[in-house]
Amino acid sequence: MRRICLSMLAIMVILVAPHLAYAQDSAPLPVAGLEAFDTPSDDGSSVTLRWEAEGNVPADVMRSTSRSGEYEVVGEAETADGIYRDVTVELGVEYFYALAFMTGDGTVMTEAAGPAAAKSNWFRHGRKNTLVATFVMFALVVIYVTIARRGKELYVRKIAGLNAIDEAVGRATEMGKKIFYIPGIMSLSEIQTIASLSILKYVAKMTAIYGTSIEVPNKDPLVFSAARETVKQAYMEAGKPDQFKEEMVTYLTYDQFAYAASVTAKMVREKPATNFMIGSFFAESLILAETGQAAGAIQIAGTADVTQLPFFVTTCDYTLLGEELYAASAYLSREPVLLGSIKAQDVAKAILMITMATGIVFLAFKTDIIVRLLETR
Amino acid sequence: MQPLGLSIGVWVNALLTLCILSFLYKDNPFFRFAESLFAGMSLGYYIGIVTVQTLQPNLIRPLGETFFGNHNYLLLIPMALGIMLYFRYIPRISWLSRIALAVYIGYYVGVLMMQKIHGQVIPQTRDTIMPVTTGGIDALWNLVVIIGVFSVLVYFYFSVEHKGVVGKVSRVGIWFLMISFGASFGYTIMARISLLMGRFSFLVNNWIRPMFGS
Amino acid sequence: MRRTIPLVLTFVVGMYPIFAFFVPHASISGVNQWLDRALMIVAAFALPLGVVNLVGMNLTKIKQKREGWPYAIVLLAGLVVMAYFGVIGVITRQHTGFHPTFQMLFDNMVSPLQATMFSLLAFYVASAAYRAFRARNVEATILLVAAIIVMLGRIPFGDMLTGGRMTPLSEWIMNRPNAAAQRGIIIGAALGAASMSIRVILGIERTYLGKSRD
Amino acid sequence: MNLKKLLYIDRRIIYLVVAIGALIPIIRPIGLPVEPTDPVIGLFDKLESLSPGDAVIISYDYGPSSEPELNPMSSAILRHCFHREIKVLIMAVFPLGGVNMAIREVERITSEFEDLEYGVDYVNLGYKDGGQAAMKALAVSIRDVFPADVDGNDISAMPIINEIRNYDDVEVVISLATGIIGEWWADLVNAQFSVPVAVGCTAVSAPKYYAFLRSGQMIAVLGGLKGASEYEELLRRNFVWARKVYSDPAEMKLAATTGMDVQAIVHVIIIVFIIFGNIMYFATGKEKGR
Repeated sequence: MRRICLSMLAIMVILVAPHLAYAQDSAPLPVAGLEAFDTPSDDGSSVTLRWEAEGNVPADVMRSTSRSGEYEVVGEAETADGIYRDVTVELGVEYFYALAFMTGDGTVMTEAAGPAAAKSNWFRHGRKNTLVATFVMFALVVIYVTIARRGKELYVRKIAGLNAIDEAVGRATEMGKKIFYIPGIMSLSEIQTIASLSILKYVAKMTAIYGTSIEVPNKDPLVFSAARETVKQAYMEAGKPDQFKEEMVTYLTYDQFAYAASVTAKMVREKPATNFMIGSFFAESLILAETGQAAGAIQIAGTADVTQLPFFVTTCDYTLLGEELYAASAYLSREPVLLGSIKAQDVAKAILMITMATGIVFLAFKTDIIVRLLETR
Repeated sequence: MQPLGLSIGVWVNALLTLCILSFLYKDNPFFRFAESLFAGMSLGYYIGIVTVQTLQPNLIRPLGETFFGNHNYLLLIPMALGIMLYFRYIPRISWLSRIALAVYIGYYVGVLMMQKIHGQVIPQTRDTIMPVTTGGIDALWNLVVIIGVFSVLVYFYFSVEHKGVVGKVSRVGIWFLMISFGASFGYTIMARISLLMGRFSFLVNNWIRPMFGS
Repeated sequence: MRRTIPLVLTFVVGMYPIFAFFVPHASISGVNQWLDRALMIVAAFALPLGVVNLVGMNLTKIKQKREGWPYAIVLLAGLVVMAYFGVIGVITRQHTGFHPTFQMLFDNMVSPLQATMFSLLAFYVASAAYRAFRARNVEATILLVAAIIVMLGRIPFGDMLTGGRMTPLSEWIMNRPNAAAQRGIIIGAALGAASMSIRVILGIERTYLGKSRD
Repeated sequence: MNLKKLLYIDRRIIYLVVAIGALIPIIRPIGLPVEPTDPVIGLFDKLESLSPGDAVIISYDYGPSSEPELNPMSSAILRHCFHREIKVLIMAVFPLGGVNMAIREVERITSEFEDLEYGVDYVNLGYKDGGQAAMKALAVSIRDVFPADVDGNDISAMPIINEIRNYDDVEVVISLATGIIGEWWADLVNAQFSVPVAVGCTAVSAPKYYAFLRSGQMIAVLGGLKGASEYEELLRRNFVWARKVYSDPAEMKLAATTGMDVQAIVHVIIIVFIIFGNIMYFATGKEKGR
């Protein structure tokens, strides 16, 4: 209702333009310096208005395609906002804007601002810092992989959980029991799953060599497909392609808890010697790990999902924490090229720590320049 | 008096709940029945969900409405990629199935990388830059956070042997990790109990009490 | 050729969202949005891969009368019934969404099964806590103490016993040392993921393709 | 020796004690006191700072399995908003049942208010697939993302939608979330469009969210049932209407405060078990347990 009244009033006001000037003289406007411009760094879907406000009153945002043409209401704003984004624009059309207010004397309007046209921009200026970070990360990986390729030895420390893999496979072989490898419950769109597959390959190679039986139950069908390829390839590379069986990699169901129910039931019935739970996990982590523990299996877990780490740490014999999971895939292959990328991660961490330290020192001297450099949008 | 359909629903609901809970005692035929039913029904459920919520609005309906308009024919590309997944069963062209995986993984890897750098690395780094000289006791607590972040990052250092200073700092990192794991565990117990409470209150308030008419 | 095409595709498709992250131009972001939807279709096509495997395994089980074969019948029955009501609406075009039976089966059978399975965690969390929280060494003691403080901070008794000090103390742990460790893990894991992403995009890491590196 | 046996106590005994401890307060509520904490007060203060007519988005990003924790939270927040005459846009991005949660909660709570007008004071926009893509698109235009409301009504005729066009007109986004969705609001919507984000989550996610809270990416975190019961307590302390609502026995069956009784008892049981386990551990000469 208010809108309609205001719009009608506004149109009347435009029709009686001379009075407008009079109104402006008598009552000082609550805004000054209205400007309209293309919203920077967007895809061309909006025009931004900006003004300085005195006090806070509701205003109607008026728009027209010509300075003296007919203005229509496109939205409402509060003057204290100081800014308004008009998203109802057509790409490339030039518009003029004004703000209209109800006062005791009727409706008053600011002088028109513009013309402004929305255009599709080619760069998001707010993301310069992200661009730099991305570039540095790429450069570090490429540089260290190249160094590694040239034959320079790179040191990587031992990761306890990884050394335990051999031991765990050995135990299963001695006991003549199965190994379960659970690659998490997320799809291939999750990077942890990809890391998990490369660890699976290492484990499968070991089981191929020792003739231990392995089972990989899956929740995600794409992972199921990729895991089967991975295990098959591992058996081929170990020189035992004839021992690979399709039943080693199975599909259960797409539901998180139905999957957990099926896997725990398998654990209780088949009593595996070793459980690997490596990848992305959610609430089912403890259901799986606690049942496996009760069933007497050695358990090796690995995830970067911070929320599930406490449960794996308390119920598994070894847990790969966060970044260790990613390092693991590179570490296990012992391929120099992949070790290079671990080194790159370390250098990135060093750069971040130096940035933080510098920022903290700067803050002590009352300069927040580093903090401002790291603002993201 | 409740409508009959509703009370059958409550009975089925309650009995299935008990079947699953019986697993706590030990594996038994009731659990096995419920678990098998669950596996089957849940997969059937997702077949329905994927058909109605993904394929119908994103593929079937657009193609049905207009093939050339709106560039809908482009949807044949993801469809072809999806079908390629099945080529692995045909040895001569099985390598084509990798194309679908390559596209799928490639895209998400790119998306996630930007989210991690832009949404996690940079903001979390920025927020670790906190004043340690002003703000009274808060300055001290800020220092605790800073020490925690640094020592955990040092713990994750792979290319340096954890001996000497590095070893000591990374030990502090482990302590911080342990505090965090213990605290998160303790904090989470609450969530787990809530779930059990939801089930128990259903059994008591919606099943047993109505049975005795209270 | 068989090796190069997937790798080139991963590179091109992987670099695109990175590029689009910085370029807001409509021509660029449009393609990105299209890819988002297209890949959902690819993922949807993968579901039958799993279904076929599950059905096959269970049919074999029934045919060979292996241990527990009657449960395989339960599983398949659940699957068929649920899937039937899930897709019937789309096939007959009678319903825009789901068949009402589909929703009813979900509410009274699948949903309680999910919730009960989830609620088992209340018991597991208790038994895991009993077993794991022992003061074996420094690290385990820190874990134990942090857990108990936070647990006490979550319930009224903690404050009753300590004159209201438990809640602030547990908030402090959550907010300072815990947040610090979590931040360390988040930053480390994000860097690990980013480096893994780059390895995949550049074709250095390709286990997921089943093919080894050359 | 027998002590050793006690150390490896049968899990089923623990299960039984936990079950009994959880059942008793459900049959007979006790009513233990609750003290609100800062992460929860953050949201309360934010909503208190708004003027009537300001708008918030409440996104239902959870499914049936998280109902016991998140429903009481949703009830308390909705009541607070409606009493303060804050406009509420309701939506869901969680594919598995988020929209059902929203429908049920909104129906239940709005029925307590007589003069609420649908389409003016609140609107249920329903579910939108594509999670993050949808969240991003809301920055441009809510109307384009949700052309129709949850019942398929055209929303362009609704006054609320004409006033609230996109994130610019929203004072705070409240996500009641399970899993990763709460993080998306912070990572994506707060990071890219600087809208304040408050998250009500299951207690599992809360520890992780403290990092977001500290960094200001979230203005408030309500963790699980405790967060909900603290919010109920804040309402009770500040408003007469809340004292009435949260003393009605039918309502109390659903309220988080009752749930806190169960929580308290089971927590004590677990703590007693841990202490007992440690005493046995030292009494048996630090038997090496795996």
